[in-house]
Amino acid sequence: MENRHQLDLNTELMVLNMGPSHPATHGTVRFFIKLDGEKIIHMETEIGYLHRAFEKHCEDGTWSKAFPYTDRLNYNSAPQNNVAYALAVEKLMGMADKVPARTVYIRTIMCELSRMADHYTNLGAATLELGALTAFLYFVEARELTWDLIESVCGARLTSNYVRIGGLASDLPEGFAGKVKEVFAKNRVFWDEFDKLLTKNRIFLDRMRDTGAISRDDAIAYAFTGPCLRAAGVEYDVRKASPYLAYGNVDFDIPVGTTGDNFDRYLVRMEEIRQSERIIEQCLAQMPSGPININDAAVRNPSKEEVKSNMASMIFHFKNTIEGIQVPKGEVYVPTEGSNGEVGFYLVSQGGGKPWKCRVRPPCFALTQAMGHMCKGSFLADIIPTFDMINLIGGECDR
Amino acid sequence: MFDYTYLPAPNLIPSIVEMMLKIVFIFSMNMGVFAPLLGWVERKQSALMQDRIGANRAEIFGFTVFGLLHTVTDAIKLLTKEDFIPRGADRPLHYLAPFIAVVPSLVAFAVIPFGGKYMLWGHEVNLVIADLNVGMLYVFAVASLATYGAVIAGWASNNSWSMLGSMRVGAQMLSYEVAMGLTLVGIFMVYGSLQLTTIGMAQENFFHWGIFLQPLGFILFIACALAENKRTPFDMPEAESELIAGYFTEYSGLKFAMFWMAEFLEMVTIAAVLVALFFGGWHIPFITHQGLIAAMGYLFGANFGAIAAMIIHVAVFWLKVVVWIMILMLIRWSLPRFRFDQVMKLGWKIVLPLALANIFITGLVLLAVR
Amino acid sequence: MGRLIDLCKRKLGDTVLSAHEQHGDETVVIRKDALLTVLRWLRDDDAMKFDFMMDLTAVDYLGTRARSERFEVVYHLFSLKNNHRLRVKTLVADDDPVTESVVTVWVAANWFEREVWDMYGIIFKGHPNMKRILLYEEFEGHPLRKDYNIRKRQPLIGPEN
Amino acid sequence: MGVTREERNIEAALGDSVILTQVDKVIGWGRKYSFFLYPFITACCGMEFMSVAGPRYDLDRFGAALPRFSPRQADLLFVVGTISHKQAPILNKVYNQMAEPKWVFAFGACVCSGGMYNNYSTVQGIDTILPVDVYVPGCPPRPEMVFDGLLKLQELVANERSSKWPRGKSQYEPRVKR
Repeated sequence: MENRHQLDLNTELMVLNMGPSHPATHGTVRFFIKLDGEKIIHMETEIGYLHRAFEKHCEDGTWSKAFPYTDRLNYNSAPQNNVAYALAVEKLMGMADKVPARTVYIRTIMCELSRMADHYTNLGAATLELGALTAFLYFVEARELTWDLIESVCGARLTSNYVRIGGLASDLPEGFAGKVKEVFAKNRVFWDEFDKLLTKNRIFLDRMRDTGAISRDDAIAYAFTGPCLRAAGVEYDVRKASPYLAYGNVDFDIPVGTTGDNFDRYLVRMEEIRQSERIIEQCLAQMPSGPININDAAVRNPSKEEVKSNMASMIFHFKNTIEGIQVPKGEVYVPTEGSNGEVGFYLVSQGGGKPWKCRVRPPCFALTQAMGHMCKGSFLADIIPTFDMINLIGGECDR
Repeated sequence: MFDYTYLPAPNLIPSIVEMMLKIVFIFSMNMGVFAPLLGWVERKQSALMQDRIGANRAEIFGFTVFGLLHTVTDAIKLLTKEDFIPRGADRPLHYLAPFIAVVPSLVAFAVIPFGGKYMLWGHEVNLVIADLNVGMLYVFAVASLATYGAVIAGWASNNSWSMLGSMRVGAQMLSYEVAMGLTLVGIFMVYGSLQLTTIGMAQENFFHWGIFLQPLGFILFIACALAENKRTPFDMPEAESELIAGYFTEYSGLKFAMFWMAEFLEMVTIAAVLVALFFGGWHIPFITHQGLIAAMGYLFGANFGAIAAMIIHVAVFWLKVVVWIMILMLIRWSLPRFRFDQVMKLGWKIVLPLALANIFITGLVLLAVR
Repeated sequence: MGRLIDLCKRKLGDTVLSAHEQHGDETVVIRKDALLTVLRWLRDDDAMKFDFMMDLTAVDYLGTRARSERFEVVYHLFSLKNNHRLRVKTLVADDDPVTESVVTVWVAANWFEREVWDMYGIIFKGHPNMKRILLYEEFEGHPLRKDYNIRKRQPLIGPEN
Repeated sequence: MGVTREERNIEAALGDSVILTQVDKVIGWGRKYSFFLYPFITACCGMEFMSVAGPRYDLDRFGAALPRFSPRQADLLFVVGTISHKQAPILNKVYNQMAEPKWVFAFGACVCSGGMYNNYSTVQGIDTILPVDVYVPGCPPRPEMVFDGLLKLQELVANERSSKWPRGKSQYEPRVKR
């Protein structure tokens, strides 16, 4: 039918190259699109424009040296990657249960804060690309406030490098709980404004609803995880399926969609921001006191005072830095729930101070793969909300 | 009080002077005030909406004038920017397109009255450049010419994105031109004229303003006008995130600025048409035209009173236009954009039938009233 | 030994070359020629039901193993229904880096396999589009192999530095 | 490159003519407050770029808020985020497509020097493939630093002589034409 119609009217398909330097492709993806009018007949995705050799760098340095690189995987939610990597290394060293309780809670808080920041960015950027600049800026400000919290904890806004093997770089600052309360109060106002501007906005609904939809089965076959999988109606969240950190001790819901279209993805993310706030508030209420670092000089460096006054401590410090923390031979895969889906670290150690292999399962790699499938038959303009709701993060997808 | 129906024999020289003055006034209002200033207004208004400060750094001898100088710097920058014509482009058309885009919105202003009729020293001044009896038809005709600018620009650029943009312009304008014409038929029926001055005079009574007589027509017209203006939520032809810059992707420097200007001028034209048709033109609510002239005449004497009334009326007209421009900008900065097929659907399946229904209802009501 | 390993061994017999459990992660190493049938069984069997292929990667054991077992292709499977995970491995030789593509079992494997080809130079037989994915076609060599120097740059433009 | 020897001679003959320098000054003033950006955003720094343009830091104050995604209309190429070797020819192309006058802003350590990515896939500073006017290091730089860099660039632009233009194409051609 398609072909005959083309023959009759003697029309040609238009081949379009979109990206990688195109406002909607975030600079890291290229789409080759075959268009019939404005309808997408075929679409191919090319990635790799931000390949930065994450794995090679990890293999090149010591176990601790990998942290800054993990920051830059999903740079929207850096602490999550830090935590995921630290959890994997700790499990590989068999000391997962020795990590202090306070650290576990702080890590949970940082994970959720960064999830909020990630969702703010993602939703904001999506509306920006749909033309609603003002709504975008509301969420930029909300993210800015969230970053203020992250900054007050670890000194960096974006790439935090906060977590250490067996501990954390620093404890929470004084009055953190109060600050969180203030920020959340402000952010809720932004959230409400954003919600009012968009969720019932007819234009926005028309753009998001029934676009980029994927069925439950297809989503599973494409190994979707995270908000996109949940939007398709699959109730899978690593935080619930195999609770890690303090997620087993807090009460929260996972929002699940029904249709798997962009609007459901949007709603799931909006709700997850709310749930993250809940988790953080509970964590702050349950926050135990105590040390934040594991009491083992061979893993976590002793304090600077000790290093400068105690011979043994200095030797540990020296060995930890030069040779790296010694990790026994073995392999491990630890799944965690990143903002985009399952972030799993697969580590292989051959013994010694360097990882033999440090692989991260990139959630948006699998999501981006399905772009062609989701966009086929829809309009050129549908690429934009679909791609935004996938939330491709170059650093994570291309590593 | 003089007899308003009395028309003196046309005196050639005052008429020419009057005509020249009006043209100069409209031209300078558009090119001198609105075209450059709207960029600033847009920046500042969006900044206000988004909790920002907005451009305020450009200064001469320490004076920043609320960031107004950024308009000047933009002009200087764009003037000194390389004028670029892509390889494989149709050179003459590439040159021509921006002019075709700018001129219609300026010319359309010819029939829009920005004041009423005044007697000055025995010479009647009619504040409209050309008081055509086909009024609005002329506006439609000229405004649709602007489409050619965009279409030609996209075609001449030899770029897929531009081409897509110009195709979208073509389709969008075609759809909304029809709907726009039909939405206004109601107005023409109510006032019994196409002539904008007549429509203006008919709105002397506050409750006879177009918005009260044709509320549905007004809403439909706003939708069509926004679509004609090619700004968010109808900015498909230049949708940044889809088509980079749409039909003017391959334009740089001054020619790019002209497209920009065309958009702003179109916005002024739309606001002016809105005011002339639906918001009582130059009239102040509850004050009649003659009443103001008489009151001013009482204060300043017949001639200067008429001048004073004229100034007030013109000011009121432009004030209304500015308010409407602000509202149009408010819409532009708060809504996301449609998808292309949704725009078409809105045009053909919602606006057009509603416009037809509006005509029908208006006809019935008129029949009942008479 | 873990439950899944037992199940696998009972069903698959000698196609399971070895198996181990470490830190609660169960691993089976499968003979290369039986890979597709085994994975298909893992996907469809009710007790297994591994509907998610979470991750697919390879490891280069250059210098620590025999050259015939230089590469390991690693599949991380997850079952939504049973909420369990399994790591499946298969060994690939240095001189014949070819293995079976599993795109027919899980669509998701498509890009993951391309990535492994790109990074390790392991060819997946039956893959619909075996091209580089992260790097460019002009790139020579496979950077994640242990014998590729991390700083060996191959620029498309500009000086070599 | 784009300027012939003859033209340069005319420049030299006129020298520091008062009129020419005054014109240059006015043009420089106009240009420095009217950057239209081309955000070439690839990586982490893009998140900070959002903040820079966002309400709290507001790039618009400096008159540089209008992003133009068509290189023809942009003056300032904001290279934000790591440039990989796969990306480099595209960056080069965008630079060549930009209409004169054009400036390049290196945003972040990766763009300046490759940063922490000294590896097979990353360009070790974009100044190896095109001329850069301002370097802002940081991984990613804080918005305050970006503004500092922008102010430095404004200074540079304000004092520029028209003889500097056109700057011409980048001196490198991609090895493989695609």
